[in-house]
Amino acid sequence: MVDRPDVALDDLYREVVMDHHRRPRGRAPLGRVDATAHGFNPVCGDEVVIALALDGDRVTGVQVQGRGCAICTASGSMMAEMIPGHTAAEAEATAEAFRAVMHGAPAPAGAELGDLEALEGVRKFAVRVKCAMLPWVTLNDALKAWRGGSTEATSTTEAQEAER
Amino acid sequence: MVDRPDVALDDLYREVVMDHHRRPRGRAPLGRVDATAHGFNPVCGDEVVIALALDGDRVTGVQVQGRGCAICTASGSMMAEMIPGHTAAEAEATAEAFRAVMHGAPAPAGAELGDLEALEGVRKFAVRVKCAMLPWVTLNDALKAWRGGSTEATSTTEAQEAER
Amino acid sequence: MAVTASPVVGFDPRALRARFPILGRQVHGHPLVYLDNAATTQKPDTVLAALASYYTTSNANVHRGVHTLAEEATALYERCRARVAGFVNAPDERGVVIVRNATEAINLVARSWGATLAHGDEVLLSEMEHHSNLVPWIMLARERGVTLRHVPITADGRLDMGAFALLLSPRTRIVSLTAMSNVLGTINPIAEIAAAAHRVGAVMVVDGAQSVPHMPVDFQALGADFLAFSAHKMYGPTGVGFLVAKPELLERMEPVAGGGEMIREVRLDSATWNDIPHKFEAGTPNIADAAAFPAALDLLDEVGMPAVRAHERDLVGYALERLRSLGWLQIHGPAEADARGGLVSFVDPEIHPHDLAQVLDTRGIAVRAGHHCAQPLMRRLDVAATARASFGIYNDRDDVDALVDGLAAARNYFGLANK
Amino acid sequence: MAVTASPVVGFDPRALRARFPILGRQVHGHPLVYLDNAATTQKPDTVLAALASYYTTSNANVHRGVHTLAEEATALYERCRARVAGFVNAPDERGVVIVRNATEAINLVARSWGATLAHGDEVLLSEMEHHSNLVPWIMLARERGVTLRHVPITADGRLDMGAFALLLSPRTRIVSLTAMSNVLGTINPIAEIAAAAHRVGAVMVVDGAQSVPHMPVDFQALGADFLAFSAHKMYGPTGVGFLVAKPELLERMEPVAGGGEMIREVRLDSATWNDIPHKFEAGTPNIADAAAFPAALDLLDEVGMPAVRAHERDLVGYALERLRSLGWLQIHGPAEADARGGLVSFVDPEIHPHDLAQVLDTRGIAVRAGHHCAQPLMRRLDVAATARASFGIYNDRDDVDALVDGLAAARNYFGLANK
Ligand SMILES: Cc1ncc(COP(=O)(O)O)c(C=O)c1O
Ligand SMILES: Cc1ncc(COP(=O)(O)O)c(C=O)c1O
Repeated sequence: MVDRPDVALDDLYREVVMDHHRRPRGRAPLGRVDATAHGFNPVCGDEVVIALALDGDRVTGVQVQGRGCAICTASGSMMAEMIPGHTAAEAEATAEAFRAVMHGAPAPAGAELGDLEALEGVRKFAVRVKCAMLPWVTLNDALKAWRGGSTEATSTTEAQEAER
Repeated sequence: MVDRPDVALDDLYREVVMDHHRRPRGRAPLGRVDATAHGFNPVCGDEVVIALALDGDRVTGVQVQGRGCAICTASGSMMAEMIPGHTAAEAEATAEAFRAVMHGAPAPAGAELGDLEALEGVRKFAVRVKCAMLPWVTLNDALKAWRGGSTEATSTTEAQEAER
Repeated sequence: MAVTASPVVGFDPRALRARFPILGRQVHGHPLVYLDNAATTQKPDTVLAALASYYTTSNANVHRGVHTLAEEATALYERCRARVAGFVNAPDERGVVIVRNATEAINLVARSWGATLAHGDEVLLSEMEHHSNLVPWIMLARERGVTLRHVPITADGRLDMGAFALLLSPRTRIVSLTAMSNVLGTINPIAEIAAAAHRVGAVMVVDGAQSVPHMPVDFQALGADFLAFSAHKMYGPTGVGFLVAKPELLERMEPVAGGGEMIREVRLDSATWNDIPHKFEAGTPNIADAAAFPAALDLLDEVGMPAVRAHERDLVGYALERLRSLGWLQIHGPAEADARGGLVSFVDPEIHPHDLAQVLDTRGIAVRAGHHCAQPLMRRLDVAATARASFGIYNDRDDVDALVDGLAAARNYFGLANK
Repeated sequence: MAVTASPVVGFDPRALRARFPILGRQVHGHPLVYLDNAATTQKPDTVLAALASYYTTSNANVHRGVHTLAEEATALYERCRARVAGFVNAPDERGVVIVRNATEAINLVARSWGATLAHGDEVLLSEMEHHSNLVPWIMLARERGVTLRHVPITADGRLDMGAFALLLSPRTRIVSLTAMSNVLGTINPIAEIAAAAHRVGAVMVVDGAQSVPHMPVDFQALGADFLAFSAHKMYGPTGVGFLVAKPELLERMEPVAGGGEMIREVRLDSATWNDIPHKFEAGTPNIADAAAFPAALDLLDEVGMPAVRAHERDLVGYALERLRSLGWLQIHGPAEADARGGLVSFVDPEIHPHDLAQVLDTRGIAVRAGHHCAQPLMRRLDVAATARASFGIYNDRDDVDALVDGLAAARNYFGLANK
């Protein structure tokens, strides 16, 4: 038997999370799209499509579409709220900080996780970590494609990410 | 745990068996050879080569060569002693009667097993049944080849035989 | 709403529970309500005892040893083969290959029988197949230029038999279908399909992963050529599955893996194969789990497969009724319980299946949420995932009631109205 | 002649026996003396307890479930992978594929990496290989026109390294050798061979079925590219084995079986694969036995692999000495204990190994008689079969004494003089 502290549902579905889930931000189409990526969670079939607008190396707009569970939807919504105005490098740093937190590490010093902190409880639910990470892995793919001079990425690296 | 009556070594290596093992009959080359077969026990690597001389459908001579354990050697030696003078059909009937006994069935009515009866104890030792059967399976192959108009068989059907 | 036992069958599932130690477990402070039997079933104490007994009295490698333990281990291993042959009425125990799971069994057929197919030959599958009965054929198609065809499903989740008749042709060399869908529950008319397949000269492969554990299955009566299933879905250990086949077909097939046990004579540059079924079992097999599996078959025989089926038919009928009465669920698969096995997939349009399963878990209820290894079917149903409750011999109507209460509680939790 | 424990090592094998329930068993009225460890080892109570605990508390299907049992089962299954990676110092647990046995691991490499070979490419094996490291390559040679070469052995049963140097060439694409012969006991210089293989651009496959259970094995220090071994030969359950590989090689390989778990996205006509190592694990794995295996590794870690090796080296040295002193046996393999693992094959020129094993069995002594799945080596040694005594951590010098007494008794029984 695996040691697993008993968990309350409210750890997972905190108020802030439920709010993002019910009224997800970043659904509106962007005026222009500089990079997109399609993310897929092979475990449950969830899908996320991220579209980004960039001005220089600064993200000016994020659109999040797809179908996912409450955790995935909330995580994507938080991303859509946080990322615009940040540089690509800052967005990647946030993704990395969030990944660390999801895998049980402390947030890197100086990392600003904002609403994402409300997803901290997810890490007690190993399978659900994949759900929370899907939008961020997809964001990374979009930024990687953009850096590589392409506008589209369809790699689905979620499983790899979450299995670590 | 499998039910298995406790067995004494002497059940397996009866006097008659040991006698055949120590002084195996039928080693001498035949004047003429009408059919041969090569038998192989894939479980232990034992090999038997049977050569037959026939006059009409009557076996006039049997040579048994190869390398095998005491049980295999004794069984081949008994065969070399019993079969000459019998018809091919009679030899096959003996092989079949012996097979039945080895697999726990009663000997068919009228079957003359002679010294082979001393091998009855072998059936308590499942793996060793293959050893006792090897010369007989090989004899069958030789006779089958001879009936088919060929003089040689190299099929090694021992495993199939013994697994039943 | 509590009803103590299925009224229609001659056994008491609640009494059976005592024989499954894990069912005494608490999950999040609630008694475990295990409704994930289509994924894997729980194991009775007799299977655990058989496993322990094997390891504490008879453990040895099989088929080659003279010593007592080796002889006992071989007898126990081969007894599994004989019991399985009897359980599904195989023509001969030489037609029973012991593998890891249903997936390996289907791969064996796809690779070995599949090697007799050529460009332009067709394999006929369906839209409701599990990945294990899709991907091996996709791999075959890539390697050999074989064409895959798929029987579509009707709106109520059955095979479209009209389309089947049109898709079946003299080019069809293999028909491979699930006997019971692990998502829709649909029980397919395998005997009828096998007869049609044989008329065009095709072999019939049956994915019995869901049918063999839950209803009487007669290999010969079905007219199957190959039948695949897993022990772990029928109260047996993980790591053991079976390919049951007509011996004359196995005789004609090449092995797919080489090594110990499967050979007759080996030289440095050549080898000849052992007799069937051994030529398909390379290396030391999963002896202990094979030795333990007959204890699971004993239990199924004791209950009786007709009673198992009647019980699960009753449960799924009750579940359909109660789930429908909630009013807000999409329920997939045939409407009548008679047409389906003991499982039901459903979607709450406002709660993702993952979230639903999570809420149920906090109440001790285990259901599966996801694509159930049937992504093409999910696409066909236009859902990303479903939740699925699947029953076993130890479930009863109380478990259905607990599920229904949990589904209502989930809507409360997520602030949705219970219509 | 009785000596209570190996004098050279820091543990007491006789005390360890108490942890192996089967060793308390009687065979034909004698305490079991189990000397067939190269075929399979016995299992400690902690492995049995881990198995029972898995089934009575956490049994569920893995990788796809949200519910508590599924999460626990997944964690236990993946813990096995991590433990194995640590045990052999794999570069990354993503390089550990969980299979059925060493045989399946080698077949996986032969089929998947082998598919990159073409006519004229060479695979270099040896005369001392087990069928499991011969037949997969024979199958590859048949399919792809690859040429097999075999390093001959010297009169004292070692690899002929001079011949190896001549056989290795730029055409060699794969070198696949056993690290320890299951017949001769020979420990091969794998690190040296791997370095030479890499110099010509070949990959190094190590059959670790006999080495990993009996001596410290460091995947990275060996310079191996692939390492195959079986849990059942190292005090773990039957039905679980491992392919340890460099992850970058696995990334480049195609899966050999399709189904659940191993996919990413499936459409009716196409599929993409999951990440390594999952893409090589199709269908429901042997979860329970994988979950139980770490308990065996715990025991080996507790004793310490250097101590295991020292103990078995001592035992084989003692056995060689005593067997030689009998005067009538042919003993195969290197003369010095340092050059060999804890097993010894021998032939009484006047008693067939089968008969010898039979007599020993009636005294409760389990040895193996036969070709040990190494028919080409038997031909090379010009014997039909040998008898083999192979040691484990619970054996001691008393067991060797029992064996020696039994061999003398056999000659008496068969009326032969004890010279
Ligand atoms: C219909 C069907 N086929 C095949 C399988 C594969 O079974 P396994 O994973 O035991 O190989 C399953 C179970 O997941 C199934 O439900
Ligand atoms: C050297 C060697 N290689 C491979 C194997 C095959 O192991 P398994 O039968 O567990 O696959 C064995 C054991 O029989 C062996 O001794």
